[in-house]
Amino acid sequence: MRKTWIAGLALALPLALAACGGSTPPGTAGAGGATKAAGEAIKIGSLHPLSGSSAADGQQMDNAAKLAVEAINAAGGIKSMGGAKLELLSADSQGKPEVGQSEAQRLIQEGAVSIVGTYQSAVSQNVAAVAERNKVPFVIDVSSADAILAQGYKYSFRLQPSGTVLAEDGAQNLFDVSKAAGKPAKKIAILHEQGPFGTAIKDTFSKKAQSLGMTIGPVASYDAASVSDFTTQMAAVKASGSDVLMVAGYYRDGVLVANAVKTVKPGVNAVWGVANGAFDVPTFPGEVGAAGEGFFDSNYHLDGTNPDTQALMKTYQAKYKDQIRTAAVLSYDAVRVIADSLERSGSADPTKVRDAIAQTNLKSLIASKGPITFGPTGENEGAAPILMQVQSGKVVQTFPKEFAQTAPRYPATPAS
Amino acid sequence: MLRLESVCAGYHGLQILHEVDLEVNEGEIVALVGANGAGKTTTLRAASGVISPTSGQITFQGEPAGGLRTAGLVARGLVHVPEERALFGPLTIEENLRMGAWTQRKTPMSGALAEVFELFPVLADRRRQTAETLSGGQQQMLCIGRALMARPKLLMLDEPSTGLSPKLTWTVLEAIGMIRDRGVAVLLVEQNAGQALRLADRAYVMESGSVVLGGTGAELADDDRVRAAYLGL
Amino acid sequence: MNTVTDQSPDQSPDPSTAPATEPAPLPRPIWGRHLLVLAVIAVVLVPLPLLLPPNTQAVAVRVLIFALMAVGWNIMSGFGGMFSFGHAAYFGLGAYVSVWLLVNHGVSPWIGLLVGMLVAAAFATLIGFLALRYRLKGAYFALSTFAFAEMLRLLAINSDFVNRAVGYNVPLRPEFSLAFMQFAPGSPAYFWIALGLTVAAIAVSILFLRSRTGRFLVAVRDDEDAAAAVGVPVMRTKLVTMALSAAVTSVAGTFYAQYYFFIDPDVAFGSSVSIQAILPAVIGGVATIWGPAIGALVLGPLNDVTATLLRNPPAALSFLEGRAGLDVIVYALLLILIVLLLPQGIYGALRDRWRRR
Amino acid sequence: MSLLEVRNVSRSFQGLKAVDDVSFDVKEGSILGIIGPNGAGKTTLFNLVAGAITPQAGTVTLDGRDITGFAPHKVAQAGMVRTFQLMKPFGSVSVLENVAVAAMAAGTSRHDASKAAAQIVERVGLGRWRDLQSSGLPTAGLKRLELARALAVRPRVLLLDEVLAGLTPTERAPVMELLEALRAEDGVTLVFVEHIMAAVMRLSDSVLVLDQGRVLMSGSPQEVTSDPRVIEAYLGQEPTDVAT
Amino acid sequence: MTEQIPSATAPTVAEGEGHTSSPRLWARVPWTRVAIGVGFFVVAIALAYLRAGNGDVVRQAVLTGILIGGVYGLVAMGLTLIFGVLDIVNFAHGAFLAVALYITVTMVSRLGVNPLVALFVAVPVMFLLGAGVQRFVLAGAMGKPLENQLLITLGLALLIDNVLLMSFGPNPQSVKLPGDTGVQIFGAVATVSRLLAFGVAIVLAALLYVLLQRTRLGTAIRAVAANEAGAQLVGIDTRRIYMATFAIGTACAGAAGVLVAPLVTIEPTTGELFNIIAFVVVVLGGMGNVIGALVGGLIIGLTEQLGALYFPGQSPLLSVFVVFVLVLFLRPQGLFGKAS
Repeated sequence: MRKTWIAGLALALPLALAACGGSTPPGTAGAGGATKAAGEAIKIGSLHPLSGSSAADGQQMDNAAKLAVEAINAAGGIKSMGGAKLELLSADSQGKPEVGQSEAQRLIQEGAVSIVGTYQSAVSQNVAAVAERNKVPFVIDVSSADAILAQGYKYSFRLQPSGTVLAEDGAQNLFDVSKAAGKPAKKIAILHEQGPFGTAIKDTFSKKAQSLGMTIGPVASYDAASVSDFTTQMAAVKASGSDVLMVAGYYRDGVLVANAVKTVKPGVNAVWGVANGAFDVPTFPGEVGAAGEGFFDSNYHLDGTNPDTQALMKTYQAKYKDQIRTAAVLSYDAVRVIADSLERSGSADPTKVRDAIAQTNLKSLIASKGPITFGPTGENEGAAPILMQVQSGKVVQTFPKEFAQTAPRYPATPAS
Repeated sequence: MLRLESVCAGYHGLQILHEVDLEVNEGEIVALVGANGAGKTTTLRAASGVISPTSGQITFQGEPAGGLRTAGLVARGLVHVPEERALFGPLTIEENLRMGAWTQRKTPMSGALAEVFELFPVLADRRRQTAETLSGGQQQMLCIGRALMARPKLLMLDEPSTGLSPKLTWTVLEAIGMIRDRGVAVLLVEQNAGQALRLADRAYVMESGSVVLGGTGAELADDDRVRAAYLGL
Repeated sequence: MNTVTDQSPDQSPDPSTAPATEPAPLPRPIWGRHLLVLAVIAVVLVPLPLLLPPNTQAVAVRVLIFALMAVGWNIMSGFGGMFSFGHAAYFGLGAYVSVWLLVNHGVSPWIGLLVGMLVAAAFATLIGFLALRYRLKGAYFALSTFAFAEMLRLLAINSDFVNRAVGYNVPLRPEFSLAFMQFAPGSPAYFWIALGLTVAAIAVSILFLRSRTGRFLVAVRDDEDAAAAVGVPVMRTKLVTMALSAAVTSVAGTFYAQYYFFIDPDVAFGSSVSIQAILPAVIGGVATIWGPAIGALVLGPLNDVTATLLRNPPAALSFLEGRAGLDVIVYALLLILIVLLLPQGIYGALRDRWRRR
Repeated sequence: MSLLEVRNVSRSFQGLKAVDDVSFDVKEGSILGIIGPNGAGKTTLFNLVAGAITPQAGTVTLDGRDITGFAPHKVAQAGMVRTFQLMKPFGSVSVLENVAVAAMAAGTSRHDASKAAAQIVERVGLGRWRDLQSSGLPTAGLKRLELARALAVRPRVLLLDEVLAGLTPTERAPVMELLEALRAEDGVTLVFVEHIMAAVMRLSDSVLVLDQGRVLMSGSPQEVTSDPRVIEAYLGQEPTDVAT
Repeated sequence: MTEQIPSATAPTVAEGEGHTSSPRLWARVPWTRVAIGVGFFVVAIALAYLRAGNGDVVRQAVLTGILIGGVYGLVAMGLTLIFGVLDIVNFAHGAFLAVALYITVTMVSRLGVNPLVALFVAVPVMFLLGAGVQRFVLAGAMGKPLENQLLITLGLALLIDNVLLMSFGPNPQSVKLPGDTGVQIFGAVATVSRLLAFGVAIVLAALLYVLLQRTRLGTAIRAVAANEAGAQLVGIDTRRIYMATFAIGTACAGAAGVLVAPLVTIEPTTGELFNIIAFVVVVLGGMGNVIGALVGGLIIGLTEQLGALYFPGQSPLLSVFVVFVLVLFLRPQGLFGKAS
């Protein structure tokens, strides 16, 4: 039975290695978190999908969090704590809630005084519960579901605007921009992914749009994981005579939308993304070419007019040979928020850090209507989407004025 | 040409053949008769390499054959037609026959095909039909035909009359005679002992995994012990 | 064409279908001893959470959830030989029913657990009846179970009744309570409850195998025609088995929801859940009493081990650091190796060795 | 009235008539032998009678009760059990368990089933193999196991499909004695398909000859074996080939 | 003969013995069934028209459904061959397709060639990869229980996905077909790349058909699928046939990958998109039936698109699974398998 032995060995080996390398000696850290001695690094957990279908964003976010820690350490660490250094503990949620949950638990047990994450709403829901129960602050960089902060959690804070804000502002922006252009939007067709994100955006957007006097045309949902074509939906949009197509979805499906728009030519005045995962991504115009020209996206976005943000973009490009995305800038901001709170609290006790986070007032690298401040539910009150548009093959900020790199072009009948 | 010497074989540690000795010479029909469970099929399976003998010697044309892979034996001219026929049901008659010549890559198969069709004209009429649509007798002919495509020197037939009406059985046995006349030796396991023995040049009687009797077909046909062994009387 | 009925009996069974083992005396069923061993193991494991470093406790609970799912799967697909690729359906029903009752009606998850078992069993009976009525077997049966699980997922995503794709958060209670299965984070109570449920599930599978229906089931699995010919009600036996299997797996779903505080259609009904129910059983040994638990014990930590090891590698392996995907690669390789080298599973291989002595 | 009445059953597969308008009666406590060449439709007939296949025409009546189209397990519960020519053991379990399961299927309690099974296993001569994994049994053992399992159901009618085939003459004798004892002591009615003429001659009260799906003739063993049609169709082409 | 049929076919028909129950690699065109199918779709389209109330939308749905269906068929063809001959449920098929996607991306970005040129690399590379995987991994699982094979192929999929993730990174990539514009067809539009994929799907189906029907190797493949023991008896080395079949099936995934490349966003997990659908298509068309796979693909494509018109609120996948379950129940041998 040689085979049995080989297999046995194959099993035993990683287990043995893990015993030496993987586990943390008990007592190094507890959930309650003793105050750190000066000189010992303060640990911050970064929990993102490093593998799986969202790995592209997840890895960027983790990289940005690392950059933030490096920058803060290079600037002298946490001064109120004797220049204590930060240390980032990276973890992979694999995009799976139960993995995210146990990884969060692990990060906390390894001494993280706060967690940054997680990108997927489902994972964030889980991690928020873990954070709440362990009384460790959780700063959500990206995850839009309203439900996460609707639980009355005290330890969760969110940097990105919530789904409600995104959707309402998306409708408001559409109203303002189309009216200013003299062609007020009348009938909106909606295409949304069927997950919690797309559904919530659709619901809130429709309500707001109707209250602004617009009507809702055909609504179609799709499974973002398996959809492979939108020409039929686009034909329905064309047939309905809608003048705007609102799209709430992710990157891959956003590209398919652009291709379908190009093929079918639905004849709308604008393709209007709301918190769209594709239309404001720098690689999007390159990927779809002329098909994406003129697409709008009303979304939270890094502030390209902010010199600090520009510096970060350069650093990131230099280090990772990749264009930094908004999600990653949010992770960067999240680490800044924690560092700032540590500075103010002068303590690595998670409860104190939490209280300090609640008092945050920090200028964001993201385009927003005010500095980062957290409301009673933990939402970032400064957060607001801005309007981007693909113009001449580039994503540019167009509205509101204070963030505009150039004026919005409306109508922007695509593929004309 | 085929010689089994003290062959022992079985399945999963269960011995079925006990020191079987038998021999088939060029151009003769040898019948193997015996009661159900006597080990006839196992003998064929051992000779055709489907199972490996646990001890003893099998030689084919003077070279050792025991435990060789079936493909090698087929190429050397030893072809086994099992009782369950193992035809390719969804393939046409002609495709079945062509597959029979798998090991005869180098020789053109039109000649062999013509010979088979000459032997079994009914197959020629239905060459484009799938094998599973054939009747039992036709399937048996196809199975023998497929074996002939490999240009065998020795054909081992396991109960070719299984499931056939007496009339058809006779047709098949006649064909076996014709095959022998073309110079192919035949080792025949048959339940219709009377007919088989009359057709055979020589025969062996098996009982409980051993060869208990041997002789010419005619001798054995009249032997009371054969009746006892085969018919259980 | 393929099967011959009038086969002469000296035609031994085809070697490929014949058993791999030579006729060996089978030990008499030792149900009593199995139960005893189970009790001993349960007692030995009780103090475990107090001894384990806190960060491995979550892993221990995950192992138990895995084991619970796999024990359920094993009843139907191992002992019953009906390969299910859709146990997510039962897991998800257990999770959704209990959480729905809790969130919308404040019903204790303990009651939700029982209701979830009933609903899952009823659903299993329904799809079992359909699949068996239309005589689906093997891969077709498996694909039909998969299709039903996927249909539940898609329905949940699009039904307001269960909050669509948003799913449910289990409300955190101000104080912890046994009645609502909620304890302080890191409380050993979670481990103990999971242990209790898993032990109960294994005990149920032992008792089931010992029961009339369980013994009918093995007969039906070995030869359905022969079983029917001696009067075994084949359909009823299979349906009871499927219902029991579904009920056990649904318990895992209920506990999962209470432990992780969140479910959505993908978490509850996703195809990866079905795979998670199969994996431990195959790794540990299909159709064995202990296989699923042993498999879970190996698999539960495996993921964490490869992840930790490769993400924070020891100095010698530091070049591997930061290569996303590598941990999964190692995990996948180990999985393939185990299945290839130990096709009977770990327990199966050990048992065969032991028997041959 | 006959215990088992089969009336005009027919069944064809893909246009081929496997069983064509077959009728026969079996009286309580009698033994009917069925013979016929390979492919005559004997096993199909068994399948039709035992419920494994539904007849396209005709009826099967057991003790006055119409059981046509009953599922196999219902037929068994009604008191008629069949064995399989290609042995079908519950391969993963022991010989004893094979028989115990059958006893339980007949309604015996778990405790009594084991005891009954042990007795039956002894009775059919499988005693020394009772704890072996059944799939490992040799053919002769499997044949007996088929029989033992059927007996455990305590049937009124036993349908035996070539239980003697594959047994050596010395192994056959005790099985034949057992069959006779079953009839004499237990009052079991037997229907059996058999190729071994000696057994047919010795056991049968009457014999049914099938050929190509139809009843060729029926009668006492002597009548049957002396009929030229039977000799032609079944025993061999020329009567001189066979001593009887 | 007569007596053989009953116990072989009777109560345990459905498929029981896996591929021993002679899968149909090609049934003669069942015209009545095709007529019924066409009739069914005419009704379905008429209903869709009533429901959508607009001809353009229905026309677009039908065209898109057919074209997507062609892609599904393309992906499923290799899978059905493997399923039918080796009796392996190959969950790594999508991952193989992803490998071909990356071969295409790499060739286009490094060499600047037309994506179609990648066919000449991807197909042979995937053929060899398939042969290797069969020989060194799957050969050990032949004849093992379904769950073992399932886990091995799932493990393979996981392995391949993550090797791609490691080698090419997670960023989505894309490939463009030069001159890929919309083309008007009966009032609906389709892109050239989609039409091309559809066309090649048909060509590939024809090639596979010819390979299986007219060549010595193809006949041997069908022979092994029909009766492995018989194949051994005529001297065929069945192990090599299994290897060749798996290699051909994987090469088909390679071809599909190249053709699908311009249609999708290429990420390591892209192949998984097609896996489940491909299995549905395989069962629908009948295991081992390449033409069935093509037709099954069309049916699923149309179901998905028309289903979205019937039930706009529900996921199109739901109607696909409903159709799938109905087919499983009513025709478990697939729409083009022979009734048993």
